[in-house]
Amino acid sequence: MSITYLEAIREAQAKALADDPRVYIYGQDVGEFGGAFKATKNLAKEFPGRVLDAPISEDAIVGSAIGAAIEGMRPIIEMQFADFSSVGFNQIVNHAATLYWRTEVPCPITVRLPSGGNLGSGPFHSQCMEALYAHYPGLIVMTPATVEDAYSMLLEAVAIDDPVVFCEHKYLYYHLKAESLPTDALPAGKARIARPGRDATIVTYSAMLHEALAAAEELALDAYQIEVVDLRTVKPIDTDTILASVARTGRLLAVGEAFPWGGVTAEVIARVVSEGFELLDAPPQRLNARDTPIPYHPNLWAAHRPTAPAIVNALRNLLRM
Amino acid sequence: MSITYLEAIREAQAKALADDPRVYIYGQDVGEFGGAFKATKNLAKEFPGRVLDAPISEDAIVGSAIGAAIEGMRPIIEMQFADFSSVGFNQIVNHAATLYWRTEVPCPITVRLPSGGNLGSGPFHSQCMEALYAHYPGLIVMTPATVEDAYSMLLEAVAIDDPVVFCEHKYLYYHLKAESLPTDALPAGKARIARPGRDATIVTYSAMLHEALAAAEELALDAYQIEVVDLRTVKPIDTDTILASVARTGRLLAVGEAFPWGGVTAEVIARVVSEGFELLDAPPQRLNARDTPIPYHPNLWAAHRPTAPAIVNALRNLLRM
Amino acid sequence: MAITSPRQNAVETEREQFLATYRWMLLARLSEDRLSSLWKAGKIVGGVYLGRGQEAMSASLGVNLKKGDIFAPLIRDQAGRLAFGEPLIEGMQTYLGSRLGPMRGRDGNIHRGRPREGYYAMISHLGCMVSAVAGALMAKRFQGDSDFVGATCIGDGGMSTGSFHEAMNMAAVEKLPLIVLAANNQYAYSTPTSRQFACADLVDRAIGYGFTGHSIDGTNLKDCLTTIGKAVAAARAGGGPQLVVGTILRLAGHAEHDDASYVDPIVRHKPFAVDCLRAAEEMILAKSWLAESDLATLRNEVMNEIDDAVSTAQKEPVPDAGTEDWCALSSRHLVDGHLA
Amino acid sequence: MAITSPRQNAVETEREQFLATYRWMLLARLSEDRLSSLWKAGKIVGGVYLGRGQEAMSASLGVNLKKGDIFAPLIRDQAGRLAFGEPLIEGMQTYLGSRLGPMRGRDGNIHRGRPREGYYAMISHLGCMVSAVAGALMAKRFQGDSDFVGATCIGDGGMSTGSFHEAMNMAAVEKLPLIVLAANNQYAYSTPTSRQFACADLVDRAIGYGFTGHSIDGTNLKDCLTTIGKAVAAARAGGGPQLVVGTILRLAGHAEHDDASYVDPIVRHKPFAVDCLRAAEEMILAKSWLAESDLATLRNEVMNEIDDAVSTAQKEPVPDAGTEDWCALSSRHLVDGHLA
Ligand SMILES: Cc1ncc(C[n+]2csc(CCOP(=O)(O)OP(=O)(O)O)c2C)c(N)n1
Ligand SMILES: Cc1ncc(C[n+]2csc(CCOP(=O)(O)OP(=O)(O)O)c2C)c(N)n1
Ligand SMILES: [Mg+2]
Ligand SMILES: [Mg+2]
Repeated sequence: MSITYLEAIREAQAKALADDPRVYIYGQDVGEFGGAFKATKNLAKEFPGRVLDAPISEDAIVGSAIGAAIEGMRPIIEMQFADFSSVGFNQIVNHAATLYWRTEVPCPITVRLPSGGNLGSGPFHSQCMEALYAHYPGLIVMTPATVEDAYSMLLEAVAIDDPVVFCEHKYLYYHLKAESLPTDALPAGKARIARPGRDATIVTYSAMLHEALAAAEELALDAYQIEVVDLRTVKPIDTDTILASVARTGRLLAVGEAFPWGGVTAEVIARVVSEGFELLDAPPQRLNARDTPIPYHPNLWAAHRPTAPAIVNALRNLLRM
Repeated sequence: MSITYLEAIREAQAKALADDPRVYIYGQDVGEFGGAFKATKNLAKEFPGRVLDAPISEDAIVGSAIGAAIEGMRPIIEMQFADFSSVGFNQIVNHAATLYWRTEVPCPITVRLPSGGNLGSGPFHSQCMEALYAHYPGLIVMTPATVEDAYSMLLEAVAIDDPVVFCEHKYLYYHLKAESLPTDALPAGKARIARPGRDATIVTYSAMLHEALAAAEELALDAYQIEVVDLRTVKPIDTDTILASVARTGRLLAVGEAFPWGGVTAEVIARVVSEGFELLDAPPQRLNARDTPIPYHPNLWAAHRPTAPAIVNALRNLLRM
Repeated sequence: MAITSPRQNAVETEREQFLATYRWMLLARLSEDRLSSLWKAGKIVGGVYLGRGQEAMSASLGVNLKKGDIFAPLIRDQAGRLAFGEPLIEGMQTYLGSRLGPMRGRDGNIHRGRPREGYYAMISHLGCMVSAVAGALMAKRFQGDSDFVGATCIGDGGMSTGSFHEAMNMAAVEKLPLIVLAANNQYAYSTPTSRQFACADLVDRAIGYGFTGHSIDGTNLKDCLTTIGKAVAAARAGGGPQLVVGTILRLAGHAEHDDASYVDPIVRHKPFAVDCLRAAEEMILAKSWLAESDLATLRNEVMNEIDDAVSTAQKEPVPDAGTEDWCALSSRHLVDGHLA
Repeated sequence: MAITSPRQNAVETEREQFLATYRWMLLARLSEDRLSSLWKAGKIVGGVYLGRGQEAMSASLGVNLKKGDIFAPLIRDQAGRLAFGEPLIEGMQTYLGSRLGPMRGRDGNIHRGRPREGYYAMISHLGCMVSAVAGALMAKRFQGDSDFVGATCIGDGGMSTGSFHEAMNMAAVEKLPLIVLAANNQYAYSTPTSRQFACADLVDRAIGYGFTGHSIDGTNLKDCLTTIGKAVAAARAGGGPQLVVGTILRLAGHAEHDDASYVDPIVRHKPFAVDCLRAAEEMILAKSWLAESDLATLRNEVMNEIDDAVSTAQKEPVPDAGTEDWCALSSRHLVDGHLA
């Protein structure tokens, strides 16, 4: 048996619904249809009345989840595409994220964002929005890069008493497969050494992990040992694991698929240099998408986001420094 | 004659309306009432039919400005508080910011965001949102810190063919005065050395500039010469001016009023270390607001955002490193 | 022995409900007058937002709700908050920044509540509380509760927000027992209704959402009690969502810094500009439900309550940055230690 | 000599308009059929969204607009786009990612337009184009233009967005010459109207916004032409904003990957499920405005146009990352060089 990243998300939701009567799923087309990506396939049938189609009203969808959470439910919200969460943005960052601070009442909602680029998706169906949500206090932002994490972290997201923005990557939905679902997992907030090395550290997350691993493979042919750190959650960031890796390698490249101004890569570098400056043997570098909207045409898209070849180049420069 | 930061904003809008028939102002209560902060005082009378009250519809307000800009106008949008731009967010980052890239038609709109903390303003009337807008491609983000810049940069914002998010600081509205309006100014995109020094560089912007200058004053008593760089625009960031300053001082402290994850301070540090690593004699540090919503009570607010004393401490630590 | 007829009972209960609601209105009015003086005396930081003129509507909603219901009041609902059960002291504590109040100095003024008790704390962004109440009602339905409603308030300006629209439509699709009380008080801050909407009457939006629409004279407590009572009963009985639109004039500035000089003098003399509190008192006297002297006694009683609440709140400790728990997450183990 | 009476002229113009509009419908239908085949053949990356079944509504709007008007079409407006003046090739170029098309490969499929020519390029977020058109109309008013209207389209699902609501309300407050054409095609992707709204008829929202409301049978070209014509004329004549709601069935999947198996079989047999193109052809024959053979000729003519457009577009260069101008700002001096 083999299971995809997408199936893992579906299975995690099935388990959450089965284990916890407080869980329900709400979002556009998530019901009988099973969602635009089929992440809720058959769940409406298996869990009657608990997987509901929503109107095209992202603000109200999130707002309703907040009220339901206050009353003791554990809503899972599916945004049809992460990009459309921009119109549910206010309820997430100003209502859900502030509730506990203001009232001492926690807000256990999970907002699933089908994120990231895919062939021919264009400017409005490709965005990585983790930096926006991580900037606001009161949210946890998860960015699973593996089938195992997609499963275990989504279950954990539902169990966490605070609002979780769950950035699942559409490119990994079908491309990524595992043999089976995990039985145990690292807790949220802990990063993972995806590949050990000693010459340089790549800190990355989500789909970029696989580009980074491919780049590390290629450099292995030249006998370079590149360590790859998978952040798993970008808020909080497991800074200690990053620092420990940089202590081993002395070199840092932060890679992200989001837009280049600000974001995870800048935050990672700022932390490493302010807390681990002396660990560095070379200037830390970062690689992000270009500073333009995400293009539709595959020729342009391939050059807009970081890919293994681009990471290889960045690494070679970094190793030369 | 003396003029406040707020009056400078009003004067700039009066001049823009007088000089350019394409300019109009649209926002809640900006008409006869002159705006919640009186930034458009008397403008409706002086420019009949060109300063219009809007319904409480931030999304439509921005959307309408985009259409008007396409047809050749130069709208100035006033958000009543920056915080409420969260519900106009999508039209700004996905519509205005992508228009030129998608269609080759520029989108010359100016969105004024009365930003930042003030006594007793609380979680929803105090936010600094520059990092959100700077993250998205296609926007220019201005953060004037002086009366002169409030005036000249707002005029420039209206003249620029691209969408400008103009973050004006409410705390400076009345606290900041100048003798007169400037006749010339640095262009957008250029940072300014607000105070020369040689022992350390503070990079900051908006209201934090004045906390930084006060901190520098205090350290001057101990014969430390702190250089203070006022970014003026946070997108684009004038990285060359920052690097030149760090080359002089060897030490960097980035200070911002926004939430601590990501944002301007992380971006500044990431740039300096990746491009000017060897210029640094000590780990670059940053100082931001705390990672909680902005508190209402003055006792808490004073401890939530960076202030001169906090900057002094950070500087002393930095100078010791 | 005297036998009271059902008719007499009806009159009796009408009197009692009217007087009880009037008392909430009076408490709201006088406590907000006090807040205004405290603000003018520099004892309150930030804005002070009064519900003056809207007490009849707001209180009528509050008295029609009961334990187990959800209530998300808005800017001008001091009366409804009290009638729903908020202790007077909590408003004072929040305005004065007491560390012992429900918001502990973290938020102020009207941004207060106790969500655990069905009493929601508004965020400033208008329209955003409607969907939260809708979601709460979905939760209660999931949980198999019965005999509950949810209620929230909105203004003529707040009805222009997208957030409001989405939530109204969603509540109707879900056929939720939601009551939305809209106060058309002629202005949104300084903006007159002519710049806010173009329909003849905001109640005309009910049909487009699939709500039952009701119109009330917000100056008339009897009308408010009757119509809002009907709307709440209908929602409770499974009649689906209800929109009640009251016409009224905001008898204060937007906040206390605002002299509202922009209010059209003609508007000030319209029937909807009548003070609902005075009108209620006139009705009480006309029906001789109480005598002038009773009203005076009541007023004193209420004044004393307010004095006590204010002096208690003023004696309470304010927050201290050093001992403050600077944590936006309830999951302590997930706090990002490197941002402290 | 024969004298044609006004009556005859009216009939004549009716015939001409009907046939001209039918031709746009046919061109839209057949060009989208071709897009569907290209997609199935793997020649198109990303989604293909068809307006099948909505050509009568969409084309009727397009033919009623003229130069100087603003048009912001949406997902299912291939017919309206063509009727408004979009060259057939531009749709093909955009779907095929030609560097010479209006979007130059930067965006695809229905996300296309030429704003300079009053033909706006939609963003995906539903509801967001309405306020842009409203603002364009405000601009034209500022500029002293006259005799202009703006039009945009929306679906039963898009009407649930806050963005749509805010823009409708704003347009009414500004009394703009705006026509909003709503296609209630029974589904939003897979979501039936029962999960999307709860009002009896979406046209009931017109009164709440202060729009004039019109209902049309979207399967009936004559009705579409007449009613949409009236609405556009009313807006042009200063009659304020107009909402036209057409009932119809989406005769395709949401996009070509979607087999729409969720569509209720009963719905497929409702009157509104009739194919407007076939209905138009039947009327043409019934009125003997054209003969079977003429229709066949027309179809060939249109097919040839499509063949030409497709083969031209397929021969055109695609974008090249190396030579691409990677710049989101028109102000080159303000580009942040350190992000490259
Ligand atoms: C989305 C949003 N935009 C702007 C504001 C600022 N604001 C606060 S109250 C107010 C006026 C509200 O008017 P209305 O809804 O009629 O309520 P009223 O004050 O008349 O009771 C405005 C514009 C806000 N709170 N939320
Ligand atoms: C704000 C927003 N949320 C979600 C989507 C994803 N989406 C694209 S089309 C669509 C369905 C639209 O339905 P409707 O408005 O009825 O138009 P139709 O497809 O039926 O023509 C959805 C949900 C979107 N484009 N925008
Ligand atoms: Mg009002
Ligand atoms: Mg539809």
